[in-house]
Amino acid sequence: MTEILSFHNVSFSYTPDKPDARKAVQNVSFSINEGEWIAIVGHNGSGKSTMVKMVCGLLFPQEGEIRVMQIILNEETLWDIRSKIGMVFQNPDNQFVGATVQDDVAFALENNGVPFEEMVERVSSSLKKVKMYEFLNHEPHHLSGGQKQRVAIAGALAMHPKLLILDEATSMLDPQGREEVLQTVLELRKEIGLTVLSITHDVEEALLADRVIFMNQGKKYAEGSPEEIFALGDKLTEFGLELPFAMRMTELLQAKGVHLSGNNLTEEELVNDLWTSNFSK
Amino acid sequence: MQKTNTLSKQRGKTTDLVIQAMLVALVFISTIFLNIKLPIASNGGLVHLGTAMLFIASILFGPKKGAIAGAVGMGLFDLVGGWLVWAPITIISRALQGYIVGKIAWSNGSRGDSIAKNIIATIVSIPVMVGVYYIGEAIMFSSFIMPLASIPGDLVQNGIGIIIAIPVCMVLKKIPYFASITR
Amino acid sequence: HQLDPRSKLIFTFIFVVIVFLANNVATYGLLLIFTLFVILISRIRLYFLINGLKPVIILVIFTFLIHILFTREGDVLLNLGFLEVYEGGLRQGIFISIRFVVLVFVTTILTLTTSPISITDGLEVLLNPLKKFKLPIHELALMMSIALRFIPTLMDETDKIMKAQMARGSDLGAGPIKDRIKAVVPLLVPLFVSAFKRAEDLATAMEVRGYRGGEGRTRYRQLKWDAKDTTCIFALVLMTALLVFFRS
Amino acid sequence: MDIKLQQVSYAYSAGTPFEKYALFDVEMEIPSKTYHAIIGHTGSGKSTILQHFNGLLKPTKGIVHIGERKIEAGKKAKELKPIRQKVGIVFQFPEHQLFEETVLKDIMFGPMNFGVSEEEAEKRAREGIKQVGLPEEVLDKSPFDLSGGQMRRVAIAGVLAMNPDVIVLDEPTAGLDPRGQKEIMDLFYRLHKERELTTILVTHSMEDAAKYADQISIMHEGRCVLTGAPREIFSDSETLKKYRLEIPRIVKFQQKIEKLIGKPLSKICLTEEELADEIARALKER
Repeated sequence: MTEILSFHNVSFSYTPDKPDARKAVQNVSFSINEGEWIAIVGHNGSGKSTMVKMVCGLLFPQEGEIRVMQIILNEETLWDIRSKIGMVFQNPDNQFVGATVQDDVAFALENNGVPFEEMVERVSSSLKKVKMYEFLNHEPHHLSGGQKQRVAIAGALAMHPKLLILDEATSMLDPQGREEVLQTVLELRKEIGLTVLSITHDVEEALLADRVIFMNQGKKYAEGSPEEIFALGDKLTEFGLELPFAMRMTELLQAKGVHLSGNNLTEEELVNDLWTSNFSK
Repeated sequence: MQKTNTLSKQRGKTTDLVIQAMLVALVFISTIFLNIKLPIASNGGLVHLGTAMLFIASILFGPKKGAIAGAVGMGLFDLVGGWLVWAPITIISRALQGYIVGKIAWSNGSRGDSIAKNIIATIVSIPVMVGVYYIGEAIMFSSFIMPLASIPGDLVQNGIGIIIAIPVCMVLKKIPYFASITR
Repeated sequence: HQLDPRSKLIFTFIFVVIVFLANNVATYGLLLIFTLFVILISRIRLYFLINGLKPVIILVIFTFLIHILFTREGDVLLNLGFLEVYEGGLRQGIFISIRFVVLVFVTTILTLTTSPISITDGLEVLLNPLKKFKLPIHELALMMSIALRFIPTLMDETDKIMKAQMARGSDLGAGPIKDRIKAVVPLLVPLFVSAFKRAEDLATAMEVRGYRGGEGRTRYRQLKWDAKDTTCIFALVLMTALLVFFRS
Repeated sequence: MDIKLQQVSYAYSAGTPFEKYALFDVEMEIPSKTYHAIIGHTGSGKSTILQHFNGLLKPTKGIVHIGERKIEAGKKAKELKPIRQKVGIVFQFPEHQLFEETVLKDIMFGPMNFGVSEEEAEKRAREGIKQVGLPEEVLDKSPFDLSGGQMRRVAIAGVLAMNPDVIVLDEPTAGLDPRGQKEIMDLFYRLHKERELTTILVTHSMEDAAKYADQISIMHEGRCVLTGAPREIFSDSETLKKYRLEIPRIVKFQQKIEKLIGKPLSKICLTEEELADEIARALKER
């Protein structure tokens, strides 16, 4: 397995001259291998956005190091690393650079000096991958939020990235837009085995990941499969996160005296649990 | 302590470029979209807020950004609004105006934070703006009388511009975010 | 219509200059014919051109009258006692009006057939040689295209803020002037704040997507110069020659 | 204050060649002190309708009744200020409307525009800030020094300080994290109960509509296609699908359970609590 990204004891503080103040990110280590989907969850101020800023070199860690594809991230390697990372930000409006959909998808290619013929090819193929090809000449203000985010994903794909980062990319969308974007990411993973790092406070999005990193107050509080993380239950709610719907229902039902065997992350599991615990006797 | 220089040189340049783009867009929008109706008859009584926005841009961001915001923003308005013939005049006159306002408001170490300087800056720029328009229109119409007609409208617009720009700048300057970004 | 924006820009620019060469009946006649020809091949419906003329029509009439009233050359054509119309004045009035209408027509054609973004593209390529003098042409063009891209977004934003403040009782469009001017601060301040939040986000996004100035960049938007463009410029050169020849 | 829309149509750029209708013959009745949700897809006309509730837009056809007053198409609207004071709107991302130097001044802006004295406005601001769950200290801060969530609360306080009878909410939780969303929705529900505020929630969240509203109207392509109590509306998932809307997750789950048990539960459940109760009861009855 190839390692795509790793943090090694990374710390960062916005006020480095005050050693007593809480650091935004404190001694965090983790790694992502090729093909994985990792979700970082945590409420606002838990340090997750600072971590993203460090991955794309907008901030540099004060302690520890970050490696992208085993290369240490520093000012010399920065631009090379950026060309291998695709990023989708929170606000769909504020990351659209081009005048039309195709111009926007080409932006990163232009920056990296890709020749014209290859650009045309890559723009159309990545737009097809996110099913936005027919919008080639549309202007951004005629697109919905979900469509804009898909264009942003296409812009990232055009660079053939090793890693796609979704920085709260669905938090400003309506339910339909959120669905569109998550579906697109799921399909891309199936198709091209994309490695994904998603930063989110949406539990349902976190459930899609292979592994979840739970941040609290700048520290990594826990890391594990979604099952393991959501098994923490009340600890999560205490830190401002929600439990998945099925888990909430399970708890409520158990409180009303319904027999259920355990933690159910998805509705299917809960329905099955209800069946096996109550009907199949 | 040292590695926190997040604002690399390129980062600064990119931010500058985007801010300049926003200023152009803001001047354009204020010209085409924001109007105040006055009960006096000049110009049909409609006064656009483009000049006010130009003043604000120049006071907050200095001569260079102010000049480009004014020239490009209003030049674009001429282009879109069917006044393309005026575009060259507009570009010259507004660039000069933005530059003068920014230069004076940012003279001797102040960066648009002296209200007195800001007011002087805007007032001084008016004759220049009016003058360039006069000369330009005089050439266009081959007449020295004709362009006189637009002077009252220009004066009202600049006057309203000052009345609006000065307080808006005062408020914006107090917002910590702007106090830091314009430094 | 399908011309390269560069040739359209060059064309319009030269045209605006040579319009001022005309100074007699022959040359103004030439100009008129040439303009009609341009209108014909541009295939723009006359309706749009007339529409483009609407805002300036009063100016044209006004100019015409001023010249009639104040130019005192040649024979007196009409004497109404208090007002004398000279032949020179009438001619001058007609000429200037023609010049003006022709200018408006040709520039309107440019605006109608070319989007601001292609004009930016054209300008960027045309002005590219100026890079030698350290003029940041690429940056200017990118800046323009970002400005154009954000105009609709900021327009919506303006509308929203305006409505929100109206709902809080401050109205740009009603009440005494003092109140209207006062209502501008609650509009412009949030607009600025929002525009700059966007600028910050966008700069971040651009940087993460590998933007580091114009150096080493390739262009996705390509311009194509073909025979039509050459013909068009050639026609204009011919026109210029004719004008110089016939002017008195 | 009752609000009633009678045959309301609205066209953008009315009277020009670009005329485009966004609303068609909308009928809606929102009785005083009720909680009414308007649901619809993006572009269904829900944000256009919202602006009719306090005269920000004037109907192209039809009549809008707001309490005793009415805004009628074709007639010049009288003084709109009294209407705007009585109907407060919390727009989407309301934090974008903040502009004053201090939080206090910003909250006082609304009431003072409506002629409330300075002392009274300040009193309301101090009450309001507590009501939205912020400490009184923030009143002296610049609104731009606060976090996004706090800014939103300040903006809400600014609308509440106008002492409206009706409050219109446009996607009030957009962009907040789950805890923030719940807090804001609970806040408005509390206000609805305590101050007896007529509340109009414009949203695309079926969940919120199910949880809080007494009445729901469904908008689709500029028309109000369905109005009813949540239990009625959500009992018919086929019709909703036609309008490209989904029934709330909780109702969907109930359907799964009903299939499992083999018979319907006694009612359509709108909260998780309710559903758990019903399931427990159904299982005991077996």
